Amino acid sequence: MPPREIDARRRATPQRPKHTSVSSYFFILIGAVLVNNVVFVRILGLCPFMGVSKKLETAIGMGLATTFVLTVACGSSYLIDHYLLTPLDLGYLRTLSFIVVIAAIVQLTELVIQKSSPVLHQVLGIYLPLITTNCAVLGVPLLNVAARHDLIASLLFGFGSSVGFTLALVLFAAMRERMDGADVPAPFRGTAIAMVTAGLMSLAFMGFAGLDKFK
Amino acid sequence: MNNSPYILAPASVTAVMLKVLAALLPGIAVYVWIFGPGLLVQIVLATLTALAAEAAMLAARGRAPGRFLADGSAIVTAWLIALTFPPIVPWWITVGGTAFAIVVAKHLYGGLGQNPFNPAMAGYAVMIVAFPALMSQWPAEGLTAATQIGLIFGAERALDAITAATALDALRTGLHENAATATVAGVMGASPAFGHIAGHGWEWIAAAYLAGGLYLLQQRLITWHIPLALLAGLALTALPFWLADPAHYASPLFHLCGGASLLGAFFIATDPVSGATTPRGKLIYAAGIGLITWFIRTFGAYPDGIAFATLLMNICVPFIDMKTQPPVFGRKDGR
Amino acid sequence: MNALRKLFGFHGGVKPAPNKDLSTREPIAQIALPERFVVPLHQSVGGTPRPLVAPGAQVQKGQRIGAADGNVSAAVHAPTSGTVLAVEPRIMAHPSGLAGPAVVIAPDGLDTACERDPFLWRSAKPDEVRDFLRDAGVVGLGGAVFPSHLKLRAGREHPMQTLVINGAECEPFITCDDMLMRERATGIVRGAAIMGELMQPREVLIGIEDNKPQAVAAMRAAVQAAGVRGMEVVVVPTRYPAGGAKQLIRVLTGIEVPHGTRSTDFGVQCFNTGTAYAIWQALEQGMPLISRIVTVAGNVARPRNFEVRIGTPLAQLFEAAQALPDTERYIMGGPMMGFRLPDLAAPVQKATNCLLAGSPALFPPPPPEMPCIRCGDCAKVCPADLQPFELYWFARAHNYGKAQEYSLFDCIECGCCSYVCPSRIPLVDYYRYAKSEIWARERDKASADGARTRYEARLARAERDKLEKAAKLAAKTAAGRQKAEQAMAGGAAAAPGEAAADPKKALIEAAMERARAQREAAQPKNVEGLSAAQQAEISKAEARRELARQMADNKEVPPE
Amino acid sequence: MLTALIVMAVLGLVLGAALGFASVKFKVEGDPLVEKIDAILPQTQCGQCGFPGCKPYATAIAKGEAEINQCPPGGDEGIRKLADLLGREYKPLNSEHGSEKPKAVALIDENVCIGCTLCLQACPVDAIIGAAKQMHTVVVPLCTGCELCVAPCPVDCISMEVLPENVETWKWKYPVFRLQPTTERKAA
Repeated sequence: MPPREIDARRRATPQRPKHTSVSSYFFILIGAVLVNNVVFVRILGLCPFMGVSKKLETAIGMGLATTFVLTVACGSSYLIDHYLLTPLDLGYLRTLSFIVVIAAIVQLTELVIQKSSPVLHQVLGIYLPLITTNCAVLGVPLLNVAARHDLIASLLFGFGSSVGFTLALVLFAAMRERMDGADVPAPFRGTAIAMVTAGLMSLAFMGFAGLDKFK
Repeated sequence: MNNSPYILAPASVTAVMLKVLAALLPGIAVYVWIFGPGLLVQIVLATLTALAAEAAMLAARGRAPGRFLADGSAIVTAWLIALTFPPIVPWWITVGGTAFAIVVAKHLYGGLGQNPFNPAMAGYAVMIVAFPALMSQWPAEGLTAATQIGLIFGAERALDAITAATALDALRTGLHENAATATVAGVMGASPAFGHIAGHGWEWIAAAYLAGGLYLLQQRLITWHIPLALLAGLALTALPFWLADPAHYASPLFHLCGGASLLGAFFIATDPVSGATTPRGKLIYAAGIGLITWFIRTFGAYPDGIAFATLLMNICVPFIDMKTQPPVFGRKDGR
Repeated sequence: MNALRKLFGFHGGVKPAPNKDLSTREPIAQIALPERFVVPLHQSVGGTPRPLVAPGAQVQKGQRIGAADGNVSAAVHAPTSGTVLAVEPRIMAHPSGLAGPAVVIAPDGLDTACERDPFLWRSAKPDEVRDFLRDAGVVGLGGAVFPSHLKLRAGREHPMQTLVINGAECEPFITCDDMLMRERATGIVRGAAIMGELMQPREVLIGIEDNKPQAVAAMRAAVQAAGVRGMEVVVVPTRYPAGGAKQLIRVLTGIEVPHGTRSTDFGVQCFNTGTAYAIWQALEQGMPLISRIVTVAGNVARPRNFEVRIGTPLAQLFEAAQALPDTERYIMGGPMMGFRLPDLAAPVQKATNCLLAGSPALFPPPPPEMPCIRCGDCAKVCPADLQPFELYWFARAHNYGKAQEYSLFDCIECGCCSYVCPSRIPLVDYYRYAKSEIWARERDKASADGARTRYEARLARAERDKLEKAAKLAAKTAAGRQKAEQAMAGGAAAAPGEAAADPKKALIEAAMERARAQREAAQPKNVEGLSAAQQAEISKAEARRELARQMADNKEVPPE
Repeated sequence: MLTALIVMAVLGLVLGAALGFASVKFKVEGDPLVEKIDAILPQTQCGQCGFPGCKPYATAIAKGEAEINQCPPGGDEGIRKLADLLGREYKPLNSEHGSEKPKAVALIDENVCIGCTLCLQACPVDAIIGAAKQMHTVVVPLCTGCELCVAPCPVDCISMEVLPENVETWKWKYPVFRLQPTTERKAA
């Protein structure tokens, strides 16, 4: 597709942030945490969700790391998108540049964690660099752009989504710690029953369907 | 040969479950008296399915089915399913929901005592997500027994004269459809689904559940924490909204008597296996159910929020329990 | 006075049928001397006493036969006069059924006591009193058998407020303290008064459950007669386990003593009535602890209390109480916390407060275990405010770390949780199992830490040795090279490595040669005029040496 | 196109500089993980794992050069603990390195010992006492049961004896009277 056509289309739908009030900030935040939970409703970020939820301690560490990365990623991606890509008509670079920014933030986080908590670093293992490819971390900034959030809304949405992610991870880890003692039938032990549980959790979150205010 | 203690107080799981079933009887009686015998058919269907599913799962795992079938826990699940499903829902929905509850929500986790989710509510949630229309039709006033049973076993439905929505559902739909003009009073006045306080007849069913719940309290099978916190959570959330805007928000009393509030407070949320167990944990857990129930009822798309709220709080239970452990002997003042 | 006293409650507890009437109908009986006494050496918390007698020795009643091993231990005494037959491991009254060190004594029937000098404890220093009690073998007779002398010490920071004498005796069937209080109240009160003088508390409270009115009356009379200021008999409500030391302290004073701390840190100390009596006997009469009151009840024709010498075989007590023919198990302790006796040959110990004969009718076997439904009944009755079902959940899954997080070691194994569990889960068994697994792990951990330290020390030593050797060698070779260079200046210069290696090899060769010569030269000396026995000994040693030599020669095939 | 290139280049440069700075600032020295792994290992120093001691094995695990299932004395439980600590998947013990045995201690047959000191030198934890030409003996509480002294003995006088249970080391058994058959996994 020639770039000129894309440009034309972009101009047709101006990328101006829509007006947001304080109460709608609140709805964005709560909506991102619960109603549109990034894991259970948007089904994003399942890889670390399944991988790092065996122990509560690890889950909290992973949640905090993701919260940091995602919030910073949302802020910086908004800045890049709003002040660099949109004025220069480089919308097609969005995914690419977001990934670069996220990768850099993840690297930074990894260095800090390695210094401050080597055990957490070891335990998070492969999942820490994988935050880069965590679809939630790319998905949420892109959703931000699609929803035309302003800076504060973007940050709140990113923060809310990652709090939702952390919440899901922590609650799931607590469940798995207890389920560790359950007399689960042999074929379902381990990841299988964890998947079933995640499915039932998702089912529970479907109860929020129709809470349009929080979209 | 066992070790000490060598003497045991008389108690058994079966006795516990039988008492719960007995406590449900007044609610069932009033329900049948108001809505007709459809419920009884559903209870039979659900009970048979539950027992069959339980026996099949136990056999598949190589366990002696007799002892576990006798414990009665599957029957409690079945009765709760029958009571939360609409009484004229087609038979295969009841059977499917019960089977899901027993097989997936209970036995995949190892059976009695190990399920993190309330099986009955998991069965309800699956069915209402899959068949929202069928799961929202309640028998209209004066529906004969024959019609009800006919509907259960596959007769033509979707006649407004035969089916109706529950009060909760009618209220929400009414308010949503004419968002600009409708008021609670207006909607309630216009629909036959409403009675004195909430849904027609529901206040009597609620009273019967309350009686059963008080029996459970008296038998010390449940503690006051969960029922009280759940009802308080629901009422106290509803109160400020109702005070601020009584035209668009239903009263706390409406919420308490409507839907499955009392059934949930005394029989569903109090399920010890999937519920919180510490005193403080029980308060948090139940208040959470009340709060979420109000949100789902007021803003959500489903007729009642108890099931989803229970499941959502079930998710939180292990974490709540972990963080609300009461202080042990000698450590009360944080020593 | 009593009506004014404010009593406190403790969380939980149960009310099983007391079953105490049958064994209190008759007074305490003496039991005949058995044919053999088996006196266990290890009878108290702490180290196993060292035996002081050898087989063949004559002992007198009350003679010390085992000396306390360190301060956390208590001595053991001969229960009667007679001959020591053996000092060897014998089967013990312990759930494991394993043997422990014991002194076996054949009584001579005379029962002559060794000389006893009354101990002038009033003029003695506190430390001397404590040493005397340790050597008199006085330990807690309530069941924990903690050496009493260690408990007679006020807390460092807190002055003593309350001395509690525990006459609650909450477990069903057990009446030994009850009968002791009824019949020997004066001794108990005097013992309590002695402890009061030693510890100087503000008050001495004797706690007795309200289902023992006769004991209460007897004790009140004795207290009045003794006229001790600040001493009072307090009636407490009957509820198991009100007789647990911490529970009774809580009921009487409102203080909760956490696990892992000493009650003296809170200004409270607690002794069993039997211990108070033993202290009185030891200090005023010079009589060491050689007997105690034991309740024999349950499935027996004549349940009653006996005064029994320590070391009496348990079978004799059941005979005396006439155990019924359908008895299928014998239990030491009460029905809530006791354990099944592996063998009736085991002796009475200082901890033996009650013996129960059990029949299927009296103690029916539990119905099959069902899964836990988390009903929380166990948490409601737990006197330690634990969440027993959580402990069970983790113990069952072998998750010991989590079990400890949920305060497994605060569990007092009172059995209330198992008593009420509707799923009939042997909860206490899971806690016992988890605790002993954790202890085993802690032992392993301690030994691993020790091994690590020694290994690291060894590595450091090896490193140091290597450096020293290298330095020495360097000095030597330097000197040697100098010499060699001086001696054969201009000669073919050997590689320094070879030069260093060769003398070493030669040295080893020479040493081995010397050793061989020595071995061959080793001639037996002093072989003139030996007895046949000595000759046999020598040839035996020779044979051993020969065997060793042969094995040394065959070492080409190292055993794998 | 040019702007795109410039934008990406600038982005890359800025982020690269930030990362470079961070990697200097947060440089990690040493590896505290080794200590944690070493604390789990049983300290028998037996070398069955293929490393010359527990510490070297711990170092190798931390570096990812060794599997966690090479330590027979640590047994199944040790592997689970390592798996837990490191967030790795549990694996059964690698039989190449040996099998889990009940804890045993070395016992020197004092009639046969010739006092050669070879076992003294072999013992990694100084649990054998003796001197040249003097009879040697094993200090039982200190012996880790590594068996390293067995092979060097020229007269084959060292045997491994399983320690009998006594009242102190006796353990309550897992409650066995469950009627339902379970596939309970062993010691987690």
